[in-house]
Amino acid sequence: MDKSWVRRIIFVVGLLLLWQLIAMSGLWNKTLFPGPLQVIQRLSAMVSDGSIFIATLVSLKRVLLGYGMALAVGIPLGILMARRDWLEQTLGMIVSGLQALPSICWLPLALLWFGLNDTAILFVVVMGSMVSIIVAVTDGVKNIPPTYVRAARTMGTWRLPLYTEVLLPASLPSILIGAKLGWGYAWRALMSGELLFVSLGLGHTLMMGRELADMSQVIAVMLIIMAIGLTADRAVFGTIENRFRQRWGLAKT
Amino acid sequence: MDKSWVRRIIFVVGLLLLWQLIAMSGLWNKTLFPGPLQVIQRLSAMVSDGSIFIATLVSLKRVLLGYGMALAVGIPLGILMARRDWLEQTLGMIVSGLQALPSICWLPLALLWFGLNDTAILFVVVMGSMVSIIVAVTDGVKNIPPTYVRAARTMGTWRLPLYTEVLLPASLPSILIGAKLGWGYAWRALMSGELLFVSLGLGHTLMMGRELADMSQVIAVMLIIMAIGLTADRAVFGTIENRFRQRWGLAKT
Amino acid sequence: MSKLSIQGISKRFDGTRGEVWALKDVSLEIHKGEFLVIVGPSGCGKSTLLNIVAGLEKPTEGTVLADNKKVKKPGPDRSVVFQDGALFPWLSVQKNVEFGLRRIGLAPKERTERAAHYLGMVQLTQFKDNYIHELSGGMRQRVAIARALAVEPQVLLMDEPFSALDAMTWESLCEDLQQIWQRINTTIMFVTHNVREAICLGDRVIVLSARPGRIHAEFNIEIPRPRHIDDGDVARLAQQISRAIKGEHGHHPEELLYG
Amino acid sequence: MSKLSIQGISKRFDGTRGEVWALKDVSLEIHKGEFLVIVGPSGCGKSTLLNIVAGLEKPTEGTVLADNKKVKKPGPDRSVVFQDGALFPWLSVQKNVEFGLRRIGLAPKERTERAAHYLGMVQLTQFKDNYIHELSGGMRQRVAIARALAVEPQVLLMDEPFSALDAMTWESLCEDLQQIWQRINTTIMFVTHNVREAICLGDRVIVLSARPGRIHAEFNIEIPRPRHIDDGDVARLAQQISRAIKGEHGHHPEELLYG
Amino acid sequence: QTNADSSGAAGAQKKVTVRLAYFPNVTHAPALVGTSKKLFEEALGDKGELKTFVVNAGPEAMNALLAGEIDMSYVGPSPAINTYIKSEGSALRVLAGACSGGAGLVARQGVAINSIKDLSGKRVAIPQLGNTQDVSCRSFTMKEGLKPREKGGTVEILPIKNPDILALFVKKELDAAWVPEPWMSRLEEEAGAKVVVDERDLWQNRQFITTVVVVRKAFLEEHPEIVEAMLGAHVKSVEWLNANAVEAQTLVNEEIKRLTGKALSEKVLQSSWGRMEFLTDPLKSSIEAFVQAAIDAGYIEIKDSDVSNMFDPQPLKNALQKSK
Ligand SMILES: Nc1ncnc2c1ncn2[C@@H]1O[C@H](COP(=O)(O)OP(=O)(O)OP(=O)(O)O)[C@@H](O)[C@H]1O
Ligand SMILES: Nc1ncnc2c1ncn2[C@@H]1O[C@H](COP(=O)(O)OP(=O)(O)OP(=O)(O)O)[C@@H](O)[C@H]1O
Ligand SMILES: [Mg+2]
Ligand SMILES: [Mg+2]
Repeated sequence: MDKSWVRRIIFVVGLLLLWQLIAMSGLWNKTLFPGPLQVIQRLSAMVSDGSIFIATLVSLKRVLLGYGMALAVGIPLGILMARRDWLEQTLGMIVSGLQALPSICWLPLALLWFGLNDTAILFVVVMGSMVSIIVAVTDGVKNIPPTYVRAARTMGTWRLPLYTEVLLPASLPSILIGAKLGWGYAWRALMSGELLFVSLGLGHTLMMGRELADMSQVIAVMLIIMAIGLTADRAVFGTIENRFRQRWGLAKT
Repeated sequence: MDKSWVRRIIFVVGLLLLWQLIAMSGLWNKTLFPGPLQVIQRLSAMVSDGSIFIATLVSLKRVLLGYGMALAVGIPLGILMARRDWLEQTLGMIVSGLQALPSICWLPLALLWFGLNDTAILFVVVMGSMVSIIVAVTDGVKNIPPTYVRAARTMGTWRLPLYTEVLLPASLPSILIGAKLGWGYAWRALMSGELLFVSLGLGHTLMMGRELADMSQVIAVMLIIMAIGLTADRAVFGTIENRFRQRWGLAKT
Repeated sequence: MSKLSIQGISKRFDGTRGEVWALKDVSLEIHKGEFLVIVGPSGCGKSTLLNIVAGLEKPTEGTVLADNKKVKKPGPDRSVVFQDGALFPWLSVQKNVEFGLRRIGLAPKERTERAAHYLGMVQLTQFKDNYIHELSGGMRQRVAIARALAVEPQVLLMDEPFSALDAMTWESLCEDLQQIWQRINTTIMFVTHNVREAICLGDRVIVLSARPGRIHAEFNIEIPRPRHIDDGDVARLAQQISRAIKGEHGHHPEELLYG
Repeated sequence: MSKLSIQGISKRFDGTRGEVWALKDVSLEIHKGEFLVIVGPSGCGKSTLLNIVAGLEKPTEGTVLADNKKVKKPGPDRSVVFQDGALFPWLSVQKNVEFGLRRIGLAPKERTERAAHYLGMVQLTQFKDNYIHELSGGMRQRVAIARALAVEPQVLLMDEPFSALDAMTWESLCEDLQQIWQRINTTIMFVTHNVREAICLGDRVIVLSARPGRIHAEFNIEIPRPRHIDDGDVARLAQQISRAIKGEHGHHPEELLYG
Repeated sequence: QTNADSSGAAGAQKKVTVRLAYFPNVTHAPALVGTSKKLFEEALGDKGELKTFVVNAGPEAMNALLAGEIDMSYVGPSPAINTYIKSEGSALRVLAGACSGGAGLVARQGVAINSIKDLSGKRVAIPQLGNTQDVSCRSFTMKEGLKPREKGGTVEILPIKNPDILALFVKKELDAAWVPEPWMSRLEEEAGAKVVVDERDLWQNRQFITTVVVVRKAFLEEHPEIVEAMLGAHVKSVEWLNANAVEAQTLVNEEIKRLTGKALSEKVLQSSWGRMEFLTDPLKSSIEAFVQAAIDAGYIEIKDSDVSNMFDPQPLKNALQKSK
């Protein structure tokens, strides 16, 4: 543990130094490629007037809600789709198609169906992340060694218990991959969704930074999003992964 | 096979009918929610002047190139990251962070670094899809049953052959999940990237539709993207998946 | 009335390299409470036959009746010990054994007790909270046995359940199995490649021939129980059956009685 | 000079439920060309010992020397037949066997020939293009054996390789194994739970006791080869070793010679 | 027949809710002033209730209007025209103007461009294909006898987002840009660009429309008196803006800071203010010229081009009368 933290810190510090050096070298225009000091200044300005906390909280709330809904719908639907041919042949087709659609496609429909409010943003987030969750879960369930299902069946496990007690835990590894990627998609979709109207939120702050060509602000928001993403990845997904890997005996060799 | 196609066709026809019915009912504004007939009209107009073919070809070329590069870098990096702690602790951190970043974050940097040309768009596509591929591959390799690696080691398999002949094929199921999702991300990123400048491309056609309040055009482009996504999904990924599932004996039970 | 009736079963696999007939026209009647053992060379179709009876595999031809009803799908009335264990890596040993007990409607407390009892029988009480990957090969096999027995099913299908056990554990489990068999009057179909094991356990031994698997010979074992693996009777019959497997007999040994 | 020298090996696993001492202070010398067999009750640490010698598992205490060099990692000089087969599902049977041959520098043509030869030996020529999931349990085990033998390694570590084989296949593979052993003068460490198998094959049989695994007894087998499993000599020694395993001897059977 | 109608009808009994959209932008100053000084609320009195939505771009505002989610909006002329045409005249009416001017051609530092003619062989950026600046750029270069590249000419016209134009000026990948305020001023300020043409100089009376006030057609039909009241406030706001330029600048910048988190720099604000004019006249002729230009550029088909019914001057007339 200790050594890994030393590595991490050295790496981050090294990156910051490199960044500062490039910024100072004047290789790229300073306005377009601000150095870490400028970004930190901008960040602290946003911290001191409190705006960044509000934006972060607002966005976090939206993303958690939307992502939670995407998981709640995506995981069961993904499992079902792997097991029911007719679902795969109908809904599955739609899902494969939707995967490639950018979030801005959803904006007009979100407006039309939900109006100018948080629900519309939520819809964009759900549409953005659910599809990847469904795809990963469907594939994960299809890759479950058949022996588990067979064993469960001989013990009379059908219907709901087969899903909750066998397919769900057995496809956990793939579900986690899907959940992780879905989390990323949810954030990306949120950033699009928050452009619907001035809704506070990090997406709006980011967009303002971009519209005003204020790269310090863009990078400051990027850093915040990265920090949140990293925390979620390590704290939430990392913990779950470690636990299941230990149980399943998937230690590194 | 036959039955599944009947189902698919019925489903699609049903959807179209439903769409037409809703459009005709006047429940939603016609301009924002045009019916299938209007969309087909728009589509055939774009077909007859040939513009849609050019746009599709241009976009396809970009997405294939960008996606190919993302795969070429992402798969090896993902495998390496799963096996080398120091990589996971340094680069892994960055990758987890980047996951949540929307493509628009890359637009200013792409312009700054690459200027007004296809390389800038390519950069956006690569950044958009590589991360998800890396994440899926890393997790996939970590979930390989240790017994395969152990067996390979006792046969003197180390270094490169261990990666190419064991880790790569053994993590194929997860790599495929990552590749599939990465494909979706690549398209989404392309749509953003093509807004950088007039680049022909579907993204630009989509955006024009949006700017000109022409929802028929937006939906027509959406349908084309979906069709391409679906084709890739079924023709390419589907074929690979079926083959490996057959080999591994992962038939449905 | 037969508990299980296997009628003209054939099974063809369409593998990557053409088709393989794993079984050809196998018919068998197994009456209630019988302990039937199936032996035969590796790859002759023993597991396939068991899987068909379990309802896990569809026969290409023929039908299987259980209690005169056609077997269409697996169910807890026909418990299976799989050749590869098929334990759930996400559950502890105890939870693996408890898994099937919920389906037969046992209350939580009863489940725990029943599982603990059978884990004690296979001498794994100490490991009840471990996960599957922490067990040795033989220990895994014992968990699989405990899981199948715990259900106390009407039909027990066992695919080489004792192949990874040392002699001592083998002896004790053989005894336990026979006791349970008598106590709950279950019908057992037991696959093994060990002829002596077959004779020690079975009322009747079926010899399958290889590719396509057909019934090659059938032996009623009338040695009084308890039988011991080193008994002379067992040894003699074992030689006879082994010869049948090797097909050294000139004539087709349809029904050789021993007594 | 010893080929393998196992010096004071102990192994502790820190599982989910506290620690388990799988091995405690095991020391053994195995000289070049020796056929050593390890028997012992299920879960006593046989596989763990083999894995440590293979370099797959780090001992908690002690060292293993191969050719007087400390074993730090696995390598093709010590081929392993795993208890669970550990075959690659993404390769055909033939490719599985060929897998290790590239690493020892064989040309493609030689690889194909060598693999074909060993597949013939385990009677799977017909299935060379099939994938692993299309094989029966015993067939998989034979592929694993062929894969390990094909490398013709200096040290062969075999973990219950014959446990899923019927008597006939067993006999033929036993013979083949002994021939190869003599031809390439390899050193074999062979784990089994079958005492008769141990006696038929081994120069020396080591009995491990359970948890923590220690060397409980050691027997030099001096019955002339070829030995047959039904020989009286084998049977008598088997009883003796079985008694040793059961620990029925009052005294500690350090080195019982048979002759 | 639309759900928006029913919501309007339900509101008829009590207070009518007016949902107004605008951008946090200097060209929307009348809206910023009107909301910040509560002029709209005052004018509505107890007849109606104001609900504001701040959006970032034209398509969102117009989509919301189409969806019946907003009733009135400040918006650029080109999204308004596009939406009018695409809805076949059913979606909206233009009621008044809000802002004129505030766009023009700037050239990168060191590039020899002194007039539109000099654009030959140069790369010119416009913020969006088909938007006001794009159409102006095309039409005025055409008047000078130049043609865009894709029509076999010599001027390369590239749609580039405003902030990216800044980057590309710095990278010397662009030679000129036809942009709106505050980007004209920012490019002058931050990239050392020089203003070649102030677009007002190209128009009759130095006036062309930049921001208009539009209303959802159904809302107008149902609540003409509310619309009038709103326009009354708009008129007041414009008058105040023109009377108190200094105070107005501070107030507008404060509003921008409140809504976007960042104020414009003093210099940029002053310089852009100088190139704009706030008014209530929708400058119908400039819109018609614009439509013609868009037809010439191929953005609008001739069969769609009838915009004569797009304007409804009556409410503004009534409001102006009342305010006198
Ligand atoms: N990864 C692990 N974590 C915890 N305990 C383990 C682990 N691997 C093995 N053990 C324990 O070590 C002991 C020895 O296991 P090992 O596999 O060596 O037994 P074995 O002699 O090969 O048994 P068998 O004949 O049943 O294969 C067992 O008690 C087992 O539970
Ligand atoms: N999924 C499959 N695809 C193709 N062939 C198969 C498949 N499953 C089994 N077979 C073939 O069917 C035959 C019988 O297999 P089965 O597993 O029933 O043998 P077995 O008698 O149980 O052998 P063992 O004692 O080795 O376990 C074998 O030849 C095998 O190759
Ligand atoms: Mg079998
Ligand atoms: Mg073992």
